[in-house]
Amino acid sequence: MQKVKEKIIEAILLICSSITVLTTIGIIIILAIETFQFFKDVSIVEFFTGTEWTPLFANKKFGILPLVSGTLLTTFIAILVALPLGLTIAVYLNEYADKRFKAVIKPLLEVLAAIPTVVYGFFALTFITPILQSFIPSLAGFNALSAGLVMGIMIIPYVSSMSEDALSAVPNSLREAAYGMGSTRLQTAFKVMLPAASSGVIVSVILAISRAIGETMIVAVAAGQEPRLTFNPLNSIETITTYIVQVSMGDVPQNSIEFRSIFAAGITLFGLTFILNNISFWMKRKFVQRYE
Amino acid sequence: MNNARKNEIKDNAFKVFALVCTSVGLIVLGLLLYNIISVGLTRINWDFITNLPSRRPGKAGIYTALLGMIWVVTLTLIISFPIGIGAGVYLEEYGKKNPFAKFIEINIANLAGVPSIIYGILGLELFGRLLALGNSILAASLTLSLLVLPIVIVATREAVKAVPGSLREASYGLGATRWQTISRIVLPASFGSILTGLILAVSRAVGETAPLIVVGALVYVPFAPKTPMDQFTVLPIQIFNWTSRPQSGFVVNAAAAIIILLMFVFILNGFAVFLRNRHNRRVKY
Amino acid sequence: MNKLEAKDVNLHYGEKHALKGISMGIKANSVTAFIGPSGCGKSTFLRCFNRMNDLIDNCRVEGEILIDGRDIYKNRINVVDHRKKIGMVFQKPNPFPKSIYENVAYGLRINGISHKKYLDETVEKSLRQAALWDEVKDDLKKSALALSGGQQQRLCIARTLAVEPSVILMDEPASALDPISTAKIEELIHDLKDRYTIVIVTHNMQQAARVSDNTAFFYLGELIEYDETSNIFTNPAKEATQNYVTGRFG
Amino acid sequence: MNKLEAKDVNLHYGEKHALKGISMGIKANSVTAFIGPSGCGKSTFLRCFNRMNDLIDNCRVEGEILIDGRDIYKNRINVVDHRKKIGMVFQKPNPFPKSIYENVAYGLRINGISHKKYLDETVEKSLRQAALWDEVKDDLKKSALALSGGQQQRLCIARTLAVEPSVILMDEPASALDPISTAKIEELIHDLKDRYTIVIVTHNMQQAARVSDNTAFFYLGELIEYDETSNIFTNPAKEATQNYVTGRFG
Amino acid sequence: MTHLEEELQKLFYQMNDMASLVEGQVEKCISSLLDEDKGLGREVIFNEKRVNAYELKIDKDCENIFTLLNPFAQDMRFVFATLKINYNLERIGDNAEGIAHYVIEAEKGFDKQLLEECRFHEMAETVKLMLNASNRAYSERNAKLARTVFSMDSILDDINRAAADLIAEHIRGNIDNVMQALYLLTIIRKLERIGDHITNIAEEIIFFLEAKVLKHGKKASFMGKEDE
Amino acid sequence: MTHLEEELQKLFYQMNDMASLVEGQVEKCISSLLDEDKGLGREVIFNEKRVNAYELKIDKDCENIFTLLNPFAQDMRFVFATLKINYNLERIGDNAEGIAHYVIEAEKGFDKQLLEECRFHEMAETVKLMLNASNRAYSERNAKLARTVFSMDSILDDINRAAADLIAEHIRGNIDNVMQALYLLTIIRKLERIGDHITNIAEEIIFFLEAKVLKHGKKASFMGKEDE
Amino acid sequence: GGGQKANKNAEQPTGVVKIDGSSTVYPISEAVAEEFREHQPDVNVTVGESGTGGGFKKFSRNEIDISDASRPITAEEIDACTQAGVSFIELPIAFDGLAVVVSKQNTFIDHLTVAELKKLWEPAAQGTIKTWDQIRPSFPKEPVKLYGAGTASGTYDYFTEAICGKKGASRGDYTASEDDNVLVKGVSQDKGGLAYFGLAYYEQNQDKLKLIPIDGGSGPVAPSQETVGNGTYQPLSRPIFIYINGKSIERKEVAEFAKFYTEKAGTLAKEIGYVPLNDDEYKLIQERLAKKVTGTVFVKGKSTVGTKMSDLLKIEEGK
Ligand SMILES: Nc1ncnc2c1ncn2[C@@H]1O[C@H](COP(=O)(O)OP(=O)(O)OP(=O)(O)O)[C@@H](O)[C@H]1O
Ligand SMILES: Nc1ncnc2c1ncn2[C@@H]1O[C@H](COP(=O)(O)OP(=O)(O)OP(=O)(O)O)[C@@H](O)[C@H]1O
Ligand SMILES: [Mg+2]
Ligand SMILES: [Mg+2]
Ligand SMILES: O=P([O-])([O-])[O-]
Repeated sequence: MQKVKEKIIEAILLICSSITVLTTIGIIIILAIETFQFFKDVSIVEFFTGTEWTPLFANKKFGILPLVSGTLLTTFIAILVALPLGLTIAVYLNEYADKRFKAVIKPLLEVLAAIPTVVYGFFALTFITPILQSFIPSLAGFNALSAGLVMGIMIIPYVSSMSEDALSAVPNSLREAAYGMGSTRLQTAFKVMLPAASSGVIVSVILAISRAIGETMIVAVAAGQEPRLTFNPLNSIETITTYIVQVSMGDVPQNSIEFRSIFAAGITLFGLTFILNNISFWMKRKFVQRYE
Repeated sequence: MNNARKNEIKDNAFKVFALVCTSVGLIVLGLLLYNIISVGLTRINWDFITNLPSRRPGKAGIYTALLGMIWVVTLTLIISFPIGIGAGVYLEEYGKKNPFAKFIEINIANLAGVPSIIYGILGLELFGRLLALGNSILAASLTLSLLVLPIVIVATREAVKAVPGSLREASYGLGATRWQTISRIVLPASFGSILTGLILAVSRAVGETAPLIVVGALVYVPFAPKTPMDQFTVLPIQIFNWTSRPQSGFVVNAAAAIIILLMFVFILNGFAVFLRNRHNRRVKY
Repeated sequence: MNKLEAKDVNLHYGEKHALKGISMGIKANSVTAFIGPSGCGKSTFLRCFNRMNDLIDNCRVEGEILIDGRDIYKNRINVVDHRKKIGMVFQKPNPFPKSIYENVAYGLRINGISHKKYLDETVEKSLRQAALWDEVKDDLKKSALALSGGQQQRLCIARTLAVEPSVILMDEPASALDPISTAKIEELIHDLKDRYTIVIVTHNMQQAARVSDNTAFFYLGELIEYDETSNIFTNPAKEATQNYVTGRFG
Repeated sequence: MNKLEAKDVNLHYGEKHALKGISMGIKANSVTAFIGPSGCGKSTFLRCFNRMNDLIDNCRVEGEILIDGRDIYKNRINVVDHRKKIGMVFQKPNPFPKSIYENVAYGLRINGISHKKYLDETVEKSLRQAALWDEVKDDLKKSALALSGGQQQRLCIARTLAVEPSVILMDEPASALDPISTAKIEELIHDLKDRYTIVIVTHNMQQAARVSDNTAFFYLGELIEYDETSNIFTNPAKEATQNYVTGRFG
Repeated sequence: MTHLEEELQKLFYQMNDMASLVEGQVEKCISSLLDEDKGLGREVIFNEKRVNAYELKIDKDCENIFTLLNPFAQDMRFVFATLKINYNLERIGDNAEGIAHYVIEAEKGFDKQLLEECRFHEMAETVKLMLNASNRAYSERNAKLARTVFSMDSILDDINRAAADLIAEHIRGNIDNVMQALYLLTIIRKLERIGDHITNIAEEIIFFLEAKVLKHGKKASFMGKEDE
Repeated sequence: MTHLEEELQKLFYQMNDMASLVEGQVEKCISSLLDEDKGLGREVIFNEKRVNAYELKIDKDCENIFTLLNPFAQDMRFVFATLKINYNLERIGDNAEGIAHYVIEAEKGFDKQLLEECRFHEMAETVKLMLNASNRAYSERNAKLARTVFSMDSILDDINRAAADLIAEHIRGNIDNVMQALYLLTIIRKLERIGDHITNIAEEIIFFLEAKVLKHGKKASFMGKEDE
Repeated sequence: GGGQKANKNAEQPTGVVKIDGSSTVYPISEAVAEEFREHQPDVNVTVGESGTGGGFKKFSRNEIDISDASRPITAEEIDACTQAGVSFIELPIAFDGLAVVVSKQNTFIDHLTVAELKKLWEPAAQGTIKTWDQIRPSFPKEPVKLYGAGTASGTYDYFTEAICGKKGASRGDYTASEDDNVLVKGVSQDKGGLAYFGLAYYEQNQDKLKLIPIDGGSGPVAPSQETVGNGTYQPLSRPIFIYINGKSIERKEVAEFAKFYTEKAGTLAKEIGYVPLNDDEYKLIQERLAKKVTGTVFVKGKSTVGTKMSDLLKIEEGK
């Protein structure tokens, strides 16, 4: 009797976990079906090599590269901001700051990640861009730069907190050993602590990149909607996510090729993040194994 | 001595640099809050909260968006909570052996990183179209549930994992069954952390905009939703909507709504931090 | 009749042959210590007695383990019931994050006992037996986690006693404790042996010497020597045992 | 002259008075053990000698700590340089997650030494001194984390020796190790004492008895008794020490 | 009470038993001599096996306590002292048995006058007193009592030192009684040995209680004079 | 080599020194008697202090090893055996010193014929052989060699048992030489004691090497006859 | 609370009216809904904006009661409706005029012809038309910066069709945003900038922007309520519609709402920035609603560019 009950409970729990698999399958099937339809009309080669993305124009071109470049550009800018800042902050909090300072600053910085991104978009558009324009007159009203910068600020805590966690996870005894041998704080931080936490730090950076790539509202509000194969951050660009939002909000009739293009874009986005997530997953595994 | 001196200078230089870095983040945060508060604070009053949406900025309120948000979040919670905990418990407690569980684990790690907008697409197609829920609260909640499920599962797993194996062994050793062990020992011991994860998931759901846009929550709804099948809108979308309106009054409204939204988010996060600290202090293995 | 008896027990973790043909008998109301270098299979063998190894995947047990003459592996016995008769205490104190009272009452509650008076009595009796009652009697509602390490370990023993086992297995019960707490646990073991059959794994040779009546020396999954503790430490029969106890090993 | 000398050392952690007027002298080339119940201030006092307590907020030290006659707290000495002269080995082996070679070379490298031949020689010498060379000489490039716990601890000792300290402080260096590794560490301590002044904190009274020449017994932040080890264990002068070593404590 | 304390107590009780037994042996062998009671003498010889068994047991127990329970400080000194006291008691028992043998061997009762001349009664009384004192000192952990033994031992020494001359004198006067005189000399020598062993015991008691080693420091002064 | 092994080795060397020293004492006291060399006798008395010092040192060392290094198994038996051998050697030294005192005390050289009658030479030779054997058995860890001691001890017993009668005989024939005869008896008794101690040593060696307790089992057979 | 209950008991309509469709029409529907709320507080009107096409799709599936449309229903959409048994009442409700604007700092443009606009905006212009002198030699060599509606919007569709002749035919290198606010901001600060968006947004930002009259062949005409309403501002003005489900109209609340819509459309459209039809036309429309005339007045596939509303409605009358 007890055994039956146990079995039933196990089955229920198994079903719960299977939902996540169904979710993935759902995502893949839905993206794939529509993308399959899409590729009936558009050549895959053109899709991945074309340099123009104009599905909503009369002269339709389906080269995803401009969206990818826009995505990568904003991501790159964001990482350029978040990586040095985040890492420095992590090291500082871990090695230099006293406990009370850290106890205040870390959650405060984490607030940055908790703010809804639509707020950042608003902020980038109405605050950062005008300020930047006063330095850089040629800066477009929508531009990759300001979106990227704000996004970078947003993901600082991803890097700083997760890296700090990784650094904190390094046994304190390692730090003591380093000091005991006569290391300065800087030497301790960079020669011992960071290498020891390296996999955790890398995971945090990868996750931050993945987050930046998938980020939607900031770029949708502030980076523009101009698919353009460029790496000039002063330009207005369009990211994959923006495109999906744009089409979702717009008057594009469903079942049209224009509409289906968001699935093709979506699967590209999915693919990009999927790779990064997998990398981080395996790294994390390694990380965990090494420390336990 | 020379070498030591050099090291000392480097050490101090880094410290200054790091303080600057830290300030950058905080200054931006401060600017952001200041910017929004300076614009929006005056607009906040009881009417703003209880008014229905309107095309006139001065009359417009966030009532429906707020209630819509509460509906969506509550429903999301109700859906994702049991499933997420169930899945988390399964993976930690039952699934160690089978390859399927391992596969689920990888899968969850990936899902956690799937951009939210992809969930929007999934929700649109699966719940909106296939299940014909349209742009109802239920569709949105289901979508967000899937979105936050990985967070809940991961939080549950971490929490459950943090319960030392020796506690389980102790329970088994006393003759408890697996489920008795889980329900009486493991879950109570990890409940604090699970709750923390859950609140973080909720705070994530509160701020989500993109997937709901895709699902189609960008609608004018002049009434408080009453059933899960009602149409709805949520605060972030209301904000997004207002920011794209021509009248400058709406920018003020948007800022005011942002303040409310941030308050929600901060309270939730603060609560999570509080729980985490309390829990950490209480349970030391 | 021996209280516990192992007959040609072989145990594999997947490919790994962790226990090799172990046979031994353990008398009732005695303390038996398992010693041996790390990884020699002490814990593994100990856990055979309450089938704790069942929880580990790919663990295969052959041979017979008899408790009071009944083979706990062959007969289709109820593992859960069986475990109630065999208490277990672990290396690190692991009280449940509940009150002191609830910790001790746990074993009864999962058996569906909820009669308040009976619970109260059993809790008190068990705590007394574990020499903890005087220290905690005024704080039974306090969280068990607030106790010191040594108290926690005694609480874990009390928790085990509450379900009235006849055998208590202990896997390095004092290795995480300071010397004063360790001494208390050792005393407790000494006191309990009148009523229980105790098997203790320990890394600490002095500890084995101090607490046990009989000692078994394991090496590479084999039982090398099993004898009265004083013989093992004053006059071991086997060269390997001699080398181990005199520290001329590895 | 004593190698290490403490004169009326008082230490506070915030409000907590953790060390109370401790004075003692430690002779060069001897092993001194600190024993005492948990929380009595052994580690704290040990860490005064290399100013490791500086790393802890709200920790205040008064009194003098002399090393070779120089007060390391009063004179404005360079802490970092000072620590190089005082090696420290910790409770849990804590090799850096680098190769074996780099672990040992670390102390030299942070001093800006990068001359290959010199590094090679020092690494070999240190590993030999730590009785580890034969076990690792073919895998110097292997990660230090791949070593066993006991080997890791000896590596940590080698790492300390590489910077040529004259004093080695050890805080329960064997408490995380199995008995065989523990014995090796104890032997190593015994061998090293010809050339180094060693101070060891240990919870294990037997260990203190085995390895040390002198033993200091601490209790509640005070130094109760400090004498030759054989006196402490055969004929302690103080009642408290007697009670502690005979296990009649607390 | 801890395990160690329990074991120490057991050892202590055993030791007290052993001490009483040996004390009895000494008393009996003396009585058998003075009262010419060969039955008592035989009892002593018979009991010697028990003394030996006790000694082995206590020796083994001490060994086990040392090895298994590794006592420190006073505990350790207690076991160490007990170990040595045990040895000394066994030798006292040996000597008592030896005396009993001579009593039985002797063809007739010892010449009263000879005994008188040799101060044999005084010697026997002193030995009994000493043994009783040392045994009580042990069981009461009384160092002061133990110290009383030393002065009594010098009485024995005096008597012993004078014995050879007195006996030689006696032999010269009673040539037919040579054998008995030789026996008595041997017996006196044995009583002196017993006194020495008791002194050793007292020293061990003081070592155990006060951690002072008296052994050859004090003893040296007796020793030189032993058989001068 | 481990710390314990080092200490054990030190102890072993010390013990060997002590054994040689005591062996020398025994040889010298016998020579001083046979060669009527009182100088040698005085040397023995003088050296006795060194023996005592050695005994104290070794005793202390054993105590420290037990307490501080808590040896197990063979190591423990070695220390235990050494502890007891040490005690026995010291007593042998004591007896040698006692003999030396009598040699010095004796007004003239011992009557050659008396010595011959008492098989004194044989006894002295045997004691020396036994001591040498037991010492070598210890230093070579040779149980077989240790066992040779037991049969030799019975020779001593025979000689000792016969001694009283022989000496009584002698006294009856040489009434003026009573004192010397009494001395000789005492000396023979002491040599017998030395033999007993050597037997004890051999037993301890066997205990240490083979963990067999021979003590009263085997000894009982000697003991009963000791002074019959 | 009691009063409201009483209201309910009286013949007050309750229920939900679902509107979805064009984002262009959305503001009007939203405004009407908001006004209607005061009129009939117990009727819940929701307005979505899934685009004209999206709206019709839902409409044809009976999911909504009213579909907003910035263009007439197409033949396929009619087919879909017929198949699903959905009939519809087509009601034009206002005109949408697109304004072409430049920055106040721009002094050199007084008007633009349709041809010039086409040259500026057609796909071929992408990457080639970079300075204003390429459009008209008299213009300075100021760099061209274009702002326009988001490519997914109805406005974008309409502008490209009217100017470049084909829906979606546009150069791509311009700043596109659904957020007209941003366009206003962008163009107002940019001397060489030009933007198009709904007339409404111009009217709200008159102080920052300069309106460009468009020459559709009969001389430059600036958009205004009049010029759009009387059809002289060509080709950048068009009618916008609502389509009411023939079955839903039987429901009291829908009927009430539709009636209210036709009554208020004029004033509200104006308020929001669209151009109302004239009163006669609204009369015609109300009649049409009252009669529940179903079907479209538009010939299959014919463009609405340049159509005059009264003409169409009259055609219908004639039928
Ligand atoms: N779950 C497992 N899976 C595979 N091998 C295992 C498992 N548990 C233990 N082993 C192996 O079995 C052997 C015996 O392990 P066991 O834990 O019984 O050793 P032990 O004697 O208790 O050691 P220690 O003193 O370190 O606790 C070891 O070699 C170990 O690596
Ligand atoms: N960083 C700290 N802040 C405050 N109090 C501390 C700190 N470190 C130690 N203490 C306190 O100081 C006292 C001495 O601690 P210390 O670690 O020196 O003890 P210990 O003798 O080494 O104990 P153990 O044997 O458990 O290692 C303890 O009461 C402890 O609680
Ligand atoms: Mg184990
Ligand atoms: Mg410590
Ligand atoms: O053992 P003895 O009698 O010679 O001391």
